[in-house]
Amino acid sequence: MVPDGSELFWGGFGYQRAPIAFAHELVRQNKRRLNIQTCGSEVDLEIMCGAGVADKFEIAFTAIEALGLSNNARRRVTEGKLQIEDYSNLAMAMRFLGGALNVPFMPIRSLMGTDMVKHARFKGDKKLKVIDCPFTNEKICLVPSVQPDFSIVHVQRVDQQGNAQIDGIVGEDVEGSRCGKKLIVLAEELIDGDEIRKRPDQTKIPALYVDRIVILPFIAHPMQCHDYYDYDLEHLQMFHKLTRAEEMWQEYLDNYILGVDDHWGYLEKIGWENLHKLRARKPWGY
Amino acid sequence: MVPDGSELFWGGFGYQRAPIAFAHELVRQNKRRLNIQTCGSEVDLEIMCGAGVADKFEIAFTAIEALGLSNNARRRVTEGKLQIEDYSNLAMAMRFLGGALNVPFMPIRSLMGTDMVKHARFKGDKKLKVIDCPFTNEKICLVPSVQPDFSIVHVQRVDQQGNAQIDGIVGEDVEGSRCGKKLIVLAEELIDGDEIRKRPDQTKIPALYVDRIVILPFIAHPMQCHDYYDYDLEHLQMFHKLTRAEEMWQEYLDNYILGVDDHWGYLEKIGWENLHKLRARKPWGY
Amino acid sequence: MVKYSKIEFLVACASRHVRNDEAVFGGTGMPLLAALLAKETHAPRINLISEAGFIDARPREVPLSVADSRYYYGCSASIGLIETLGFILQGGRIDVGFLGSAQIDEYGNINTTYIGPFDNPKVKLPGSGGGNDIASSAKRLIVMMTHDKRKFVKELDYMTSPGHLQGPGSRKKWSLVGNGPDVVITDMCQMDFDPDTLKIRLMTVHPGFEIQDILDNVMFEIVVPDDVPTTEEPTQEQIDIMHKLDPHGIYLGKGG
Amino acid sequence: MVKYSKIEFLVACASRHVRNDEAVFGGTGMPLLAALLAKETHAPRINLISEAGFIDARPREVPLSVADSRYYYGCSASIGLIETLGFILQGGRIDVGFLGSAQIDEYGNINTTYIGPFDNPKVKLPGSGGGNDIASSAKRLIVMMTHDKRKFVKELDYMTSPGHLQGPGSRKKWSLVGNGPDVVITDMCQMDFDPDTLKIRLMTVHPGFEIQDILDNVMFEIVVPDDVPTTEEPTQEQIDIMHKLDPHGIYLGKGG
Repeated sequence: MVPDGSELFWGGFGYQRAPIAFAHELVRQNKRRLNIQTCGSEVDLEIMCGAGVADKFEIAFTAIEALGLSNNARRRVTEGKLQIEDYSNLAMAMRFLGGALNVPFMPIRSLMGTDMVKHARFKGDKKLKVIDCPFTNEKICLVPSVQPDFSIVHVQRVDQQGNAQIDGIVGEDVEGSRCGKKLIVLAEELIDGDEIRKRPDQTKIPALYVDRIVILPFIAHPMQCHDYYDYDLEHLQMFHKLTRAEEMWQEYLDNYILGVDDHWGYLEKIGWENLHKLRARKPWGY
Repeated sequence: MVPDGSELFWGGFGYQRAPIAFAHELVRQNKRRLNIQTCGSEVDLEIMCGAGVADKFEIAFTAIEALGLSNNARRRVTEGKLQIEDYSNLAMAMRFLGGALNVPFMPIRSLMGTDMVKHARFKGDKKLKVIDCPFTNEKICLVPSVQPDFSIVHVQRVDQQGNAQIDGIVGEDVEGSRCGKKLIVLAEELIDGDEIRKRPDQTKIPALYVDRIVILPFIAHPMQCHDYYDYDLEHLQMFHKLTRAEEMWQEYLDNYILGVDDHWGYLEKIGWENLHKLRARKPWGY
Repeated sequence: MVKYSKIEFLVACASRHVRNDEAVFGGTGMPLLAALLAKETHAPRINLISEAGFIDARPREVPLSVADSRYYYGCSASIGLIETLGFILQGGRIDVGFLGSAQIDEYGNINTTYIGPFDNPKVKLPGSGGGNDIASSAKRLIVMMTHDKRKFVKELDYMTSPGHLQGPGSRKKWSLVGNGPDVVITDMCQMDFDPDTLKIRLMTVHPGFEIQDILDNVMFEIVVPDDVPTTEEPTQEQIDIMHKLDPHGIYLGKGG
Repeated sequence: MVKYSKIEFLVACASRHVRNDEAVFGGTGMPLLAALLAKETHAPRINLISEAGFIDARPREVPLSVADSRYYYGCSASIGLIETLGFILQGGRIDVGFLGSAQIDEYGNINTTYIGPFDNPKVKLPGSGGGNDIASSAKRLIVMMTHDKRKFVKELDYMTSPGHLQGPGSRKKWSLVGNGPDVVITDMCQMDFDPDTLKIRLMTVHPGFEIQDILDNVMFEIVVPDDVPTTEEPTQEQIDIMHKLDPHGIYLGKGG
């Protein structure tokens, strides 16, 4: 469904609701030349640049936060196989907001004065513009809106129509889900439409934006899905360690991604007993 | 607390969560020259321009919707006692969003090609600007952000700290509550902080924005407050009828607003039996 | 023979322009009744949206305000204006919007703000509300108004909302998202727009009226095609459903 | 005598810069520990905010990610990035932000993006994340880093986040909301900024180090005032609380 060379808004934030299963599937389908647009995804970005699925990122951040640098991205940049257009988190969130609003840019007060303004890669002079405000005369930075080919968003629950609920923080997914030309919603659980309509305040993504729904458990593993499961710290540390060298990374890739048929095969490999130990406890949500 | 000549963001939308009790109090305190900024408030605008509290509106709409034209505003405009700077609902909502984001303007695709661009009143050439987009070269309309002296927002529930929950639609109150220099929250009910912290997803206005809290029942009467009470159609129709002529309006003003000491006096006048008949029924919320 | 009032005729007529599966801005008044009637008859799957923030609403009683709680229960999402007017409407996702109008010109441009000169207005009307936004960005716009010669003017006192502006190419010049007015429905006739000139064109005439009545009741030249059929009348079913939706006659009038 | 590691010293030191009732961006790692420590000791009413969307958070375990669910339970609002980085931070409502840095120059400008030339980088670092936003808009910025001569450079390889830019007036020129870096804390010393030149100035030296050690370990000229006190040491209580917050030593290290 996703052609080579597509632009993708990539949902989730940090360790939360990362669409890992979708990244795996892009790898298994041998996609190429994708441009991934997000604030700060982590393991998923490592997988996609590591496997050669994506050669462009428009992002604000790549690392595994507390665990350290993103080794795959680092290697791919040095090899010249990955181009990263650097923004800040607010800049990216505003770019998605602008895309969702269908206007060509959004004004922000960040980036100005720094090399984020001076240097650009593939976006050239379309990376951003600093202008004099026509109302106040002060300097203001305009960041270009994005309307990617697809938005990929991972949520907790969705009904048959596509109405989706998100628990916990939304990060940039409200704007991100509305900015893409098509929206693919990945959900842990299918619920009945009546349940949605009893609590319409909780619907974060109304069905009219949604083009495809995928229901699978543990979509974010080894990352976290609020109210459903915690991150798998052991796997995460193993993942991070194996990305340090190319051969070790290729081993992980063969073992956990290419070596299984689908997400169910991956979960089998992780082991259901391990997975069940990660399940969230009330009221903590992790 | 609100000095004469202040600018006020005015919360609520249509018949929903109108801060009527606050409008009454502004009248009783004989405020003057206020500039009211909102999308489409109705009875509250009629009260404030009718009583001479406000002489400027930056709004998109004034009428009582299904019931008909806003007679007081109409008369005050003809008398030259009220200046209305006309925008659209999206334009006003984006102006509040821009104010909340602390940027000087927001781009929109409305207004262009019409007299909304050609004609301005007190805002002069600061009403809006149509520019050529520096990214796409297409025409785009910039509307100036607003950061009024006060934001007045009516919500269902608030805790001691100021964390506020809104049921039903939010209209433009999320942006509006964040754009003002000071925020006054009017709530129907005080709840405990623990209740807020059990459902942080539901907090529409975090306490850090809030400067003052007022707790009173039936703040919106004769308008509606979702999950709390329905509009008082009889009173509303009476109100609308009495605004048709100046003497009748003055009679309403003396009777229901100036003639009572405070909101409790107003509710007394409306009658508690009447008020209780308006209470919302589950699951409808009205 | 079915008996009907002017308003019932207008509502039934407008409802036929709503197609199944469309996203529709309902608002209040006659447009809302038309949308609800369509949903109860030929278009059960329309997504009825209120600009105040209600999405896929299924009110059991007719709301008096776009923010009326009657829109809430049974809707699929309840959010706010940036969502409905920004993400959904300006995002190009609304198929049909409705507007009323106090004045309309031959290109379908709309005045809902002032009667009389801007600097010394005779009457302040409600203003745009979401009207300008809807007229700018909805794929199709349906205008509903009572037919009065003084409303069909050569030049508007104030242009609140864009129709086809100055004709071909002018909406594009301002990069407007939607395609502009599609049909104007009054209590005398239906009008659409000539695809070449984008000027108002007579489409159908309601039973009891002649083409000449329409020509006599507009202040500009109206395009009259060779074939002007008579407008289809409301069915009894449509009228019954309308009154079920508005049992107190708030929009339909007490006389029914 | 209290025994402490370099990291414990840094965290205790940073926590003293957080004042009660302030709105603080916590992030992860040492800054988060510093903020949580402040909340547990002298500043119980700070509003701990995570850019992912958590407001007034009270995690009982230390989060590993700004989006970690450990930030959720007990927080007063759980929203998103536009709220935290847009409405709150850019709105001028954050008192204190923290940043780490791979390179810093004499005006406190920060590089967290590339080591080596932009066109042929030697190392890709994490990038800005919310760092540029925080450095642009927080009222005060606290920089925490390990002290390494190669990090205190005359010229950054890449300026990710604004310190005082080119000195007096230059933040104003770009209409930045916040006041820029207030203090830089390393495992050797604390530095603040000369109010006239906005250049880095030695503030206090940690026990065991001399002023000369600092001069030897920066690649630019550092302002040295007449009076450079010794930095206050952590208390046992601070260290105990830190370890209660990070029982598995994720940030403090297993060695404690």
